[in-house]
Amino acid sequence: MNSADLQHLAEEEQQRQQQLNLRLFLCYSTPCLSAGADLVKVALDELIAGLDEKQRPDLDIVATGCMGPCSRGPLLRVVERNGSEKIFEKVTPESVREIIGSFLADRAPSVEPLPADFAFFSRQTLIALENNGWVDPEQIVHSIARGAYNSLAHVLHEMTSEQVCSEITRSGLRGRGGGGYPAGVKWELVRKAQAERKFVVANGDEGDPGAYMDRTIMESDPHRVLEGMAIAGYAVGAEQGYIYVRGEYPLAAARLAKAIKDAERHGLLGSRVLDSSFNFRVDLRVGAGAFVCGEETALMTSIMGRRGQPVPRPPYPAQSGLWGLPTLINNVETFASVAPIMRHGAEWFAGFGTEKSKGTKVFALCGEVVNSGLIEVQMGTSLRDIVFEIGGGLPDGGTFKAAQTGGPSGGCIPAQHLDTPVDYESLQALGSIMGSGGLIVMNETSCMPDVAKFFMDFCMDESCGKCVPCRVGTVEMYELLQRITNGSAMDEDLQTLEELCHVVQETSLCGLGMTAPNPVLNTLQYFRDEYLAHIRDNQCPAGVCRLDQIPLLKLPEHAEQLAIFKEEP
Amino acid sequence: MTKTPPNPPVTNEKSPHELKLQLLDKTLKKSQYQQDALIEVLHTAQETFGHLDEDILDYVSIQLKLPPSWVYGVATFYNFFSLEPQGDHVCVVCMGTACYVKGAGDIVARIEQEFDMKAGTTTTDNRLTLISARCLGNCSLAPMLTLDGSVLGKQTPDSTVAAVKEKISSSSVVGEETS
Amino acid sequence: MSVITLTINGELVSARSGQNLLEAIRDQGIKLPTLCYLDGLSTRGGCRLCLVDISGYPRLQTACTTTATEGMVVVTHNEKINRYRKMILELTFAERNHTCAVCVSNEHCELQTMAAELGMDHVRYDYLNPQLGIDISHEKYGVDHNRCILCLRCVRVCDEVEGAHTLDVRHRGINSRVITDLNRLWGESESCTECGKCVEVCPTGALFDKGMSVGEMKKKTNFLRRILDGREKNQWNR
Amino acid sequence: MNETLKKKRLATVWLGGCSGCHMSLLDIDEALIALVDRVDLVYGPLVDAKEYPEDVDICLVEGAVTNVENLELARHIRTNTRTVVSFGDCAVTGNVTSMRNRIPISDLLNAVYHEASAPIGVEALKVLPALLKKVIPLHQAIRVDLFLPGCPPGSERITAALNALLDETELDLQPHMRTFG
Repeated sequence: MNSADLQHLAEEEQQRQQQLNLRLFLCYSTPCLSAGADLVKVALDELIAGLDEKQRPDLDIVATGCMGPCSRGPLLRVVERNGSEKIFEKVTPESVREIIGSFLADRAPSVEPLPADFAFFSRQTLIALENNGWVDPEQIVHSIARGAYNSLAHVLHEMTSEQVCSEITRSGLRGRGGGGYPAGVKWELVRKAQAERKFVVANGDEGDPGAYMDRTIMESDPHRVLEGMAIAGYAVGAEQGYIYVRGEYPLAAARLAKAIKDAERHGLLGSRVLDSSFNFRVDLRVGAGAFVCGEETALMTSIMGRRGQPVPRPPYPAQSGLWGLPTLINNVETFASVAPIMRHGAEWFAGFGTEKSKGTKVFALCGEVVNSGLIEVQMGTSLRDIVFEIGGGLPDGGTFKAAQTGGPSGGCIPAQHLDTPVDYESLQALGSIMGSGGLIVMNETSCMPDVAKFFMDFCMDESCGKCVPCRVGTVEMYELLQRITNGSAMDEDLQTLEELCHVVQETSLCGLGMTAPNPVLNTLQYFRDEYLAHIRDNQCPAGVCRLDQIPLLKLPEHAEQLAIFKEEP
Repeated sequence: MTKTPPNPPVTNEKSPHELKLQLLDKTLKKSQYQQDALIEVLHTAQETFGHLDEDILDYVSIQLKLPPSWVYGVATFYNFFSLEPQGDHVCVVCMGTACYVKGAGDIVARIEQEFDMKAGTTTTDNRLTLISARCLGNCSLAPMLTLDGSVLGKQTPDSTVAAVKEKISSSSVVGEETS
Repeated sequence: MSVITLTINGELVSARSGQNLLEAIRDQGIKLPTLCYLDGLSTRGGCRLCLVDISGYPRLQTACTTTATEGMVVVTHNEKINRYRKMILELTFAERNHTCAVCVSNEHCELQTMAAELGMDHVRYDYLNPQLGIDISHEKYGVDHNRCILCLRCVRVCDEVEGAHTLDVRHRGINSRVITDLNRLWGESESCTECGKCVEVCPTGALFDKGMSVGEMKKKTNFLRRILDGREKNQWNR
Repeated sequence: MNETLKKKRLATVWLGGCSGCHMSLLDIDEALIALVDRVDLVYGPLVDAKEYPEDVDICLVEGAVTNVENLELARHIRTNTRTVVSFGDCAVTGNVTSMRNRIPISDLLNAVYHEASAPIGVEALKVLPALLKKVIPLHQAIRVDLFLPGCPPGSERITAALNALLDETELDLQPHMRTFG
């Protein structure tokens, strides 16, 4: 396939779609499926089978990836020939019959669609997610009709690798995996590196609990990621790419595997991509359950089939990555932003966001919030807008206590900072991080020391064990948090905990250990009173902790609590 | 200790074990016996055999020409690989942040109490394996879990215990009929 | 061989180009602590004791994994680094059961010496007291996991020098353990060549010759540099 | 008599340990004579006093904290002593005494009181103070001012430490004088 063929295929499919009377997009992602989207699909299929010969070909049902407001699933989008579009929430087999019936009969449905100005949608800016909910991820032609691989074709035939790198640099795109390292700088480094072979790696090992942006992108629009990787391959001079998917995401892996095969079959990946001299193969690697593999050096050891342990940096992967060769490694979401940048230009992308954080960011908004789901907003949107406008506030009259960002490497942002613009620098200044994009809203029933303990338990379990501060330090920090939350802590324990946090932060080998203390330090910063209430007053203000243990020094007065061998005479 | 693979089959009849080994061999061949395919091969082995016992690990180590301790080290580094057989039913409770703040801990505690077991183990009657997982990426369904692979969202301790009990009783009826 | 100059603790010194920073520092007669680094084995950066401050780097770096470069400005000791080293050592002691008084390597142990040298005279953290076994199934050697600090010198020497790769590590994090073959008893190992290099490079009493009583187990690591020079630099002409 | 020449009040305490550290204290030979000139030994296994007195200048604590009695005494020592010294490895690290931490308490007591060659039986348990779940070093129970490791600490360490404490100078032990074991 060459560029003209690609163009032709896209136009053909676009025309076919425009001919249709009714196009039905049913969200077929995991949350909607578990809410009954499969039953809706059965009902839809039955309904259509029952239609007469004339009406049937005018209809199209597309099982799409995620549409966003997962808590309102199953979601159904209906697009009429005149382009008007309605989205229905919580559809059931019964309601879907009514909805479709009304459209076919050209009358107003008795089921109300979501309002056209629904803040959840209107406040978003879709770039990485622009195709989600519009394509069947298993039909490459759907993606092609929406412009997939067009940017690749343009890049291969019109641009030099140098130009591509400079475009990325000028766009201001930064790593979406959490670190926020300028993507252009990385690309440029790998491009300039002298080596016989180079690699491109997409990091889809999304391990932060409470984050599912990458899963959704890979499941809903896999070609977007592959195209981004191929453009990167061309830009840095790599002919081999790896996409590393978390083992917990079998559906994402399956869809990517199919997408790779389809793209190869269409000559969009493999040798002589789009009739150019550029070859690019992508291999899928499936993780096996280790959070640390989200760290880039650990991910690469895992790709090589070894224990996923990180290695000290420098040298950085751009100099010495897979098999010691220069390797470009970016997050899945970063790659998903590449094709639009190439299509619309760096200036267009840089027009979104703030001065230092350009473009948009995808968040998984969940926890105690009315509209939970996947959102994409401009960098710099305030936390208040995200939680109260897009998220619709807290359910059941709950009060906002904190928003957790950055998973086990991040922190809890309290109510007084709700107006903070969400970008890399601002969140860091608050002692949290952007992270991969998990955003969990907590109400007054969440206990902050308990939340810190939850994350420490996570880090302790996921520590690879290579370096001492992380391997042992996380366990010791967990023990101290355990004491605080069970009532046996003393004042000095808090000091020991803080000191330990700093040593683990500053001396650990990789990002996991360096950031493991963040949830503790950050909650100590904003919710110190809550820690003190546990220690000094034996009180858990949120009512979560049992506090039924006795501090060591008070034991002589409570000797009966001690385990001593008792035997009935 | 017996060594796998066994001798080439003398009859055309292949034992289930041999058939499974054939599946494994297919993956090995597909990966061209590259050592960096170890994790992929272990994935296939686990899917095929249910768990990774010593014979399988030894076989993989011989086929990929890797030291046995290397293979064992990799197999135990990753959570996905299980060296012990799992129970008839597997309940994986998500302990991601969203699920945790919405009470996943209570669900785990309740199952542990109800079935007298600890997370990460299998009941003595081998009916149920309970696993507490890191985020399964379905946070909008919090608290969520999977029971024999199917997703259950917005659970409570009661609803989960009921679902698990139903699974166990429905399969034991079948078991009694066939035995 | 080209020579580079760098500044260590305020003094202008020279080092070989491409030299490992830890070696370059030691060449100046400075005592830089480490437990996992051993000349002749690959570097690991796991014990974190050789952390130094290098100008221009945002964080402390392990000297053992850093290459000395022209113009580098390095500080090997200051109040913060000393304090962190002590704390890391405290964590190392808290992790397993290091009962020096009854250890085969008492008075000949690198960990014990290191604690004294760094002035680590007590451990503030909870001793984790894990339940760990001793494997004395091997005819000549034994392994006591209570004393293991997971420096993995044994694993590296077995793989890189002896070429047997009998040893590796199972599980991860705090549950990591050194294993032989498929987690079998050492005495049943099919790949072990019984060369004993692992015992000699072990910095503590975790690996020992059988029959040794308290304080009798002395290790010697000089063999390593000699056989490696013989091998790599062809110093031993045959 | 002026303040500096006034004898210091010294106590020694034996918690969960083997008394080897006390033996080592007696082993400082002729230094003992000089010591007697400078201190009053007010409490410990080497003297008769029944109650730990008030206003103690220096207390050498041997042994780890293993039971409620130890813990209570440790608290009492801290309140009534200016300088508390963790004396020997058991006090400093838990050492051999803490090796029981890896064994469930019930198994342990069973082995000692029932399955031993001359079983004492359950009666003995009634007079036994309640055991802590884990044996801990002294500084995890109370604040400690000086650590003197060694199993037992050698006579030169003890002499150096006592001299520094009596002269009220900084104790600067050479590395070989502060090893564990």
